[in-house]
Amino acid sequence: MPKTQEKARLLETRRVAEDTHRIALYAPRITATARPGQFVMVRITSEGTDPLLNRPFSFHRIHKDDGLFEILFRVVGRGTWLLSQRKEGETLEVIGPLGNFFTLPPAHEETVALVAGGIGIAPMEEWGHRLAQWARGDEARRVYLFYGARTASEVVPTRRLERKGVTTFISTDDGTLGRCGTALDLLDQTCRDLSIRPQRLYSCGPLAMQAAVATWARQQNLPAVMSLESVMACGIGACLGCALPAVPPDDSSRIHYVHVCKEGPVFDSRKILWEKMEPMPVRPLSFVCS
Amino acid sequence: MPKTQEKARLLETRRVAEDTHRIALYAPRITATARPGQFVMVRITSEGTDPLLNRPFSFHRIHKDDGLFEILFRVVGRGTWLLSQRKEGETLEVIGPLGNFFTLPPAHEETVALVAGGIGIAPMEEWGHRLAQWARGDEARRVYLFYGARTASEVVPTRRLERKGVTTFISTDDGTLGRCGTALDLLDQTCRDLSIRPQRLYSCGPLAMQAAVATWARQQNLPAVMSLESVMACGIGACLGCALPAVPPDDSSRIHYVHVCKEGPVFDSRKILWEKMEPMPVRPLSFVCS
Amino acid sequence: MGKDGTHARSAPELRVQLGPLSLKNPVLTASGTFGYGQEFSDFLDLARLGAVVVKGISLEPRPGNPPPRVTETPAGMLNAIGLENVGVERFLAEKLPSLRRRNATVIVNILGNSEQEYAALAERLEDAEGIAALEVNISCPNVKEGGIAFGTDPKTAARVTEAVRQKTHRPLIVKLSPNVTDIGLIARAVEAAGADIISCINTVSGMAVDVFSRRPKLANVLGGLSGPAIKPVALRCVYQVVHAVSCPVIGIGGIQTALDALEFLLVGASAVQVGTANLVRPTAAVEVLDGLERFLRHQGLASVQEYIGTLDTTCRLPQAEEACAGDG
Amino acid sequence: MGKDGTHARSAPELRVQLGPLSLKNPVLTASGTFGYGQEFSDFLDLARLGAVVVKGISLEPRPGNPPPRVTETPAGMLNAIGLENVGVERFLAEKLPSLRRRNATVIVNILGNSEQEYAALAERLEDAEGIAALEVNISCPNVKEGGIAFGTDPKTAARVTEAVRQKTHRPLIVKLSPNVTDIGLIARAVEAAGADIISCINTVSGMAVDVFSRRPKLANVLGGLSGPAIKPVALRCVYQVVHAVSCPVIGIGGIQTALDALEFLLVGASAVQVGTANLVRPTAAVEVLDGLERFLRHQGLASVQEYIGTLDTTCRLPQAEEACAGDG
Ligand SMILES: Cc1cc2nc3c(=O)[nH]c(=O)nc-3n(C[C@H](O)[C@H](O)[C@H](O)COP(=O)(O)OP(=O)(O)OC[C@H]3O[C@@H](n4cnc5c(N)ncnc54)[C@H](O)[C@@H]3O)c2cc1C
Ligand SMILES: Cc1cc2nc3c(=O)[nH]c(=O)nc-3n(C[C@H](O)[C@H](O)[C@H](O)COP(=O)(O)OP(=O)(O)OC[C@H]3O[C@@H](n4cnc5c(N)ncnc54)[C@H](O)[C@@H]3O)c2cc1C
Ligand SMILES: Cc1cc2nc3c(=O)[nH]c(=O)nc-3n(C[C@H](O)[C@H](O)[C@H](O)COP(=O)(O)O)c2cc1C
Ligand SMILES: Cc1cc2nc3c(=O)[nH]c(=O)nc-3n(C[C@H](O)[C@H](O)[C@H](O)COP(=O)(O)O)c2cc1C
Ligand code: FES
Ligand code: FES
Repeated sequence: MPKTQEKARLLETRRVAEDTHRIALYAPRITATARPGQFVMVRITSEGTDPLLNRPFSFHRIHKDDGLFEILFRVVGRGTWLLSQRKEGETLEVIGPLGNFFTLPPAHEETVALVAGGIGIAPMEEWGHRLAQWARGDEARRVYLFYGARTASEVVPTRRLERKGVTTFISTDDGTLGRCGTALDLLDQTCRDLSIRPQRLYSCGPLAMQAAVATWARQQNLPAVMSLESVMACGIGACLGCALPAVPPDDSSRIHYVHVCKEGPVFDSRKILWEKMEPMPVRPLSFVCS
Repeated sequence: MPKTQEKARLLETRRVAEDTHRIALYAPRITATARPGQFVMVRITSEGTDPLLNRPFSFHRIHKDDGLFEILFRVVGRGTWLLSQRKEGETLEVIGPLGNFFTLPPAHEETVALVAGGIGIAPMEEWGHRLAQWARGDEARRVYLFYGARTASEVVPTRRLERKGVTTFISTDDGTLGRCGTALDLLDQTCRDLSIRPQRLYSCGPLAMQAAVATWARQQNLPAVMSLESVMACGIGACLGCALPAVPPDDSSRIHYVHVCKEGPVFDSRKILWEKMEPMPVRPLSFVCS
Repeated sequence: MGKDGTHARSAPELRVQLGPLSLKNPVLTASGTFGYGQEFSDFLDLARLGAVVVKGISLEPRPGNPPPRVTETPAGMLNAIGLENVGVERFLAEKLPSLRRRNATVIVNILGNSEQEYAALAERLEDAEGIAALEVNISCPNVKEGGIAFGTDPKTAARVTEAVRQKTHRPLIVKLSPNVTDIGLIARAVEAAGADIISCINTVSGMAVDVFSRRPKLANVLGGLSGPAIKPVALRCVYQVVHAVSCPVIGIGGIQTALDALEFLLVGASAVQVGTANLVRPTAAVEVLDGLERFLRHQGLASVQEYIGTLDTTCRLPQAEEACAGDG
Repeated sequence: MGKDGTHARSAPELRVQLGPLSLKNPVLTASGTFGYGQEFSDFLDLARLGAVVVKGISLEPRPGNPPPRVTETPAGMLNAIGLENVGVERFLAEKLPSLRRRNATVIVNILGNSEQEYAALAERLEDAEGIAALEVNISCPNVKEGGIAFGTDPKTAARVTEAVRQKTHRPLIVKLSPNVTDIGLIARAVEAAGADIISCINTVSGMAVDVFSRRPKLANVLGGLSGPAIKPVALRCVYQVVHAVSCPVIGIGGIQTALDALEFLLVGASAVQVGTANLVRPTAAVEVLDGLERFLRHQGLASVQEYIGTLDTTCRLPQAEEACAGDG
C-alpha cells in the first residue's frame, strides 16, 4: 500500500450534526488502497504557511468504485474550522492512506461490538460496514454499535449502518437522545439488559472514554481494539511526534512509546499505558474560531 | 477625515488587462471622506497570519453616492495574487482613507498633464475625473493623459476618462499599442509634436519612470506632483517603515526622510532625492505565485 | 447562566500592580509599533489602554535608516527603522502634551549609545509631568565597546540600568533582547542594578534577501523580527525571566489576540505589550483587552491577578534523562 | 528563446564541493525531519537528493520525551521529541543498509551527552561503508557541566569537535544552535577545532501553552521552533557564520521552496537542508531541487556555484550612525 500525495477535489460538503461536517474527496490513488481504520493527512491552508501542519482524519467511508472517500470531522479548532469553510469544487492536498487498519475478528469469534464516543464515530462507519459484510458470512455472527454523544444535536445519523445490519444503541450525556449516560454506560447496561456477550470491542473516542472502555474490557477479559489519537506533525513516521506511552515489548518497566501514525492508529488496548496519558485540551470554540 | 477600519464587501471583481484586476468594495464610511490620491490598506489573509501585513492600494474610482470605491491592481507577488483570487460576496478588512491627496492646480494654470506608467494608471482615473470637472469650469483649461505600458495586453482601458474630456495618448514599450516607447518618450514627443505646454504634471508609475519624469519636469521648469510608493507595514504613520530619502526642509545636506503614508503618497518631485532611491525588485510571477 | 455557560458576575478586576507601577489593566502597546499614540486616536480611545509605550526617544532627533526599512516574512516582519525619532525636546514639547490631552498613561521608551546618554535622558524626563514609567531599550550598540549591544552582556546591561536608576525616581522598566545565550543571566543583572520591572522581548535578529535582485530586503541588511512568528520565542524568554528574577515581568512578542496575551500572563507576565499587531489592525490592543475580560468572565475569575502565573508544568511521565531539551 | 524569455541551455551544473565533501546537488534533508529516509521512499527517489541526513543517532537507543511532543505555532512548529532514536547498532544493522539499497548519499547526525560519547560514536561509525559525512549535533546538554548545551559555549563546542575529529577521517560537519549571543564566535571555535563544514541552524528555543487547561503544549515545556517562522533568523545566522569562517556552510531553517533555498545560497551557503517542510509535503525536497534547476535556467546560469554568495549589500544611502541594528 504505497502512500501517495494527491490533490483531491472536494466533491461534496455537508453539515451532518452540530459542528460536524462530512466531506467527500475525489482522490482515486489514495482510495484505491484505503482500508478502514487508516487515515489521511489533509493540508488545511491554501494561502500561506499558517496553519502550517496537515491534520489527520480517518476514512469515514471509502467508495472504491468511484475513486473517492469521505471524512467526517468535528470543528474543534482553527484547522477544522477552516476546513469546514472549504467549498465544493476546491482542491485539497491529501496524503494517504496512512497507518495500520482494523482486521477482522479471528475465526472463532461471533459477536463483536463497536464503541464510539463523539466524533469517534468517524472510522466506525466504514469499519461497521465491513463487519456487517463479515457477519453476513455466518448466521451466528452479530455486530453491535454503542454510540455515545454529548447531546442529541451532536449525534451523527447511523441509519446507513443500521440498514446494513449493525444493531445500534445510542446514548447522550444529557439524555436528549437514547439512554442517558456515556458510551461505556450504554455498553455496560445494554450488554447486561440484553445479555449480549461481545467477544471483541472496536473502540474510538476521546481519551477518557477509551481509557474507561479499556478498563471495562480488561475486567471482562475481552480484547479491545482501539483507534487512538495523538498530536501529529507528519503522519508518516518521520518526526516521531505522535508518541503514546506503551507497555514495552519486553514487559519491563522502562520507558517505551508507540507512534500513532506508524504502529497505529489501531492498537490493542492492553499495550497502552492509559494512566500516563496526557488528555487533549478542550477549547471553547467561541474563543478559537472566527 | 478620520481614518476607519471597515469590513468591506467585495461587490465586483473583474480582470481588466493582463494580470490586472479591478475590484469594487462597499465601504461607506471610508468612501465618505475618500479623496483622489489617497489610498487604503487591505488585509489580504482571511485564514491565518501569513501573509501578515496589509497591502496599500490607491483609490481608483470613488462612488460617494453608492458608498463604494474601486481599486485597480496588478498581480506582482503573493499578496496581490491572493487578492485576485477573492470572490464577489466575500469581505475584506480595509483601513482608510490614508495619506494626503492631489490638489487642484492654482488659479493661473490652465493646462495639466497626467503621466501614468503601468499600474500607475490606478490613481489617475479618479484624479483625471476631478481634473475633467475642473476643466469644465473654464474653456481654456486642458487635461491630457500620457499613459505608457509595457505591452498592449497590459493596457487598462481609458475610455471613461476620454469620455469625460481627458485627451489621452498611449504608448507601449514594445509598440504593440500606440506610440512605441516609454511614458516619458510619449510625453516628450507628443508635447513637441502637438505643441502642448503643460504647466503642471501629475505622475504615477514605477520608480525609474518617476525619476525620469522628475528630471524632465525640472528641465522644463514645471512642477511635478507625484504619487510615490514604498514598502509599507502600517500605512498610518506608526511604524516609520515607509521612508523615502528627501531634501531636508532646511536644504542642508543632512539625512532626511519623508514617509509615504503620512507626508505622502503625493509629493512635489523636487522634494525627493531620486538618485538615492532603491528600486523595488521585480520578481517573475511564474516563481512567486501558484 | 451566561451565554458561555458561566454565571454572570460583576466585571473582573483588571488592575495590575507591577512593583511601584499600578496600571488600570495589563494591556500596553509596544514601543515603535504605536507611534506617539496620536496615530491611533481615530481608531481607539488611548485612555482605555493599560499604558502607551511611545516610540524610543533619544537625546537628539534621529533620521533613521535608509529604506527599505521593513519587509514581510512568514507570520512576521523584519524592521530596521534605525530608531528614527523626534528627540526628547520635541517629544516633551509636542508628543507628550498630545498624549496627556487624550488621558493616556504614558511610558517613555529611551535609547542611547552610551551610559551617559541614557542617564541624561532620564534626567531630562524626570521633571516632566504625565510619565508613568521609563522603559530602557538596551538593545542599542554601545559605541564605546565596539558597537556591541548593551543588552547582550550582563555587565553593560547592569551599568546602563544603574545609570538610569541614579537619575530617576520613576518606575524603571528594562527591556531585554532575546538575542542572547542566557536571558535569565541578563535579567538577574538588571534586577540587581535597580530595575523595578523587566519587559521582554525586543525583536529577534533576522534577515531577508531578494533572490532575483540579489539584494538584501532591508537596506540595513539585518533587521528585527517581530509578529506571531516570534511568539514561541518570546513566551520561552518570559518563562525563563520569570524564573530568574523576583520583579514583575511584562511579556512582549507576537501578541495578536486575547488568547496570545493570556499565554504570557499564564507563564507569569504581569502585563503584556501588543506590538506588530497594531500595524495590522489598529484596534488590536483594545480587542485584546476586550477579549481578556471576556475570557476572565468565561472562566469565572474575579481578577486577572488570579490567572497570572498559574501554569501547571507537572508532568505525568518521567522525562527521558539527558534529552536535548527542545532540539529534536 | 525559452518560455521564460531566456535561452534554452544544457542542464545547469548542480554539483557542489564543500571542502572534502562532494555532493551531486546542494539539496539535503535535515536531521529528524526525514526519519531514516525509508519513510519517504513512497514519495520520492532518495538517490536524487544531495544527501539524506538521518535522525540523530546516539550510542544507545533512546525512548525520547513524553507526549505531547509537537505543537503548531504561527508558520512554525515546536518539537521536543527528546532525540528518540534506535541507537547506533540498530542504525548500522537496519537503517543504513536500507538507505544504501536506495542509493542515498547518507550523512549521519550524531549526538551525545559527553565528549566521550561523541568520540565513541564517531569511532563506531568510522568503518561502516556508505557514510558520506558525519554531522555533529552540539545542541545537546553536557551532563558534566550541569546540562548546559555544548553548542552554547565556544570552549565546549570546540572540545566536542576535537573529540570527533580525532576519531574520524570523514568530512566533519558541525551543526550550530542559534540560541547564542554570537554565533560567529562558536563558528570560529569549531572551525579551529577541525570542522570541515558548518551547518546551521538547529531549532530556536521556544514554548507554547494552552490557556484553558493551563498546561504547556509540550510535556517537556520547552521545545525547538522550526519551519518558515524561523527562516529570517536562520538566514541571519548563516550570513554571520559565512562572514566568520572560511569553511563551507550549509544553510538550514524554514526552507519550503526553491526560492527559500536560493536565499541561503545567495548569502553564501554552499548547500541547504530542507527540514520541517518534509513533514508538511513529503515531496518538498525534490520540489526544491526541481525549482532550483528551473531558477538557474531562468537566470541563465550555468552552475549553482555561480550563484552562491553573490549577495550585493552595497547601500545607496549613508547608514544612520549608531543606529540600533535591527531593533526598531
Ligand atoms: C489518526 C487520527 C485520526 C483522526 N480522525 C479524525 C476524524 O475522523 N474526525 C475528526 O473530527 N477528528 C479526527 N482526528 C482528530 C483531528 O485530527 C483533530 O481534531 C484536528 O487535528 C484538530 O485540528 P484543529 O486545527 O481544528 O485544532 P487545533 O487548534 O490544532 O487544536 C484544537 C484541539 O484539537 C486537539 N488536537 C490537535 N491536534 C490533534 C490531533 N492530531 N488529534 C487529536 N486532537 C488534536 C488539540 O489538543 C486541541 O484540543 C483524528 C486524529 C488522529 C490522530
Ligand atoms: C500608497 C501606495 C499606493 C499603491 N497603489 C497601488 C494600486 O493602486 N495598484 C497596485 O497594483 N499597486 C499599488 N501599490 C503597490 C502595491 O501595494 C504592491 O504592488 C503590493 O503591496 C505588492 O504586494 P504583493 O504581496 O503582491 O507583493 P510582495 O510579494 O509583497 O512583493 C512583490 C513585489 O512588490 C513590491 N512591493 C511590496 N510592497 C510594496 C509596496 N507597498 N509598494 C510597492 N511595491 C511593493 C516588492 O518590492 C516586490 O517587488 C501601491 C503602493 C503604495 C505604497
Ligand atoms: C521533529 C524534529 C526533529 C528534529 N530532530 C533533530 C535531530 O535529531 N538532530 C538534529 O541535529 N536536528 C534535529 N532537528 C532540527 C532540524 O534538523 C533543523 O535543524 C531545524 O528543524 C530547522 O530547519 P527547518 O526549519 O527546515 O525545520 C529536528 C527538527 C524537527 C522539527
Ligand atoms: C516597526 C517597529 C519599531 C520598533 N521600535 C522600537 C523602539 O523604538 N524601541 C523598542 O524598545 N522596541 C521597538 N520595537 C520592538 C517592539 O516594541 C517589540 O518589542 C517587538 O516588536 C516584539 O513585539 P511584537 O512581536 O508584538 O511586535 C519595534 C518594533 C517594530 C516592529
Ligand atoms: S506524526 Fe510524525 S511520526 Fe507520527
Ligand atoms: S507604513 Fe508605517 S509609517 Fe508609513
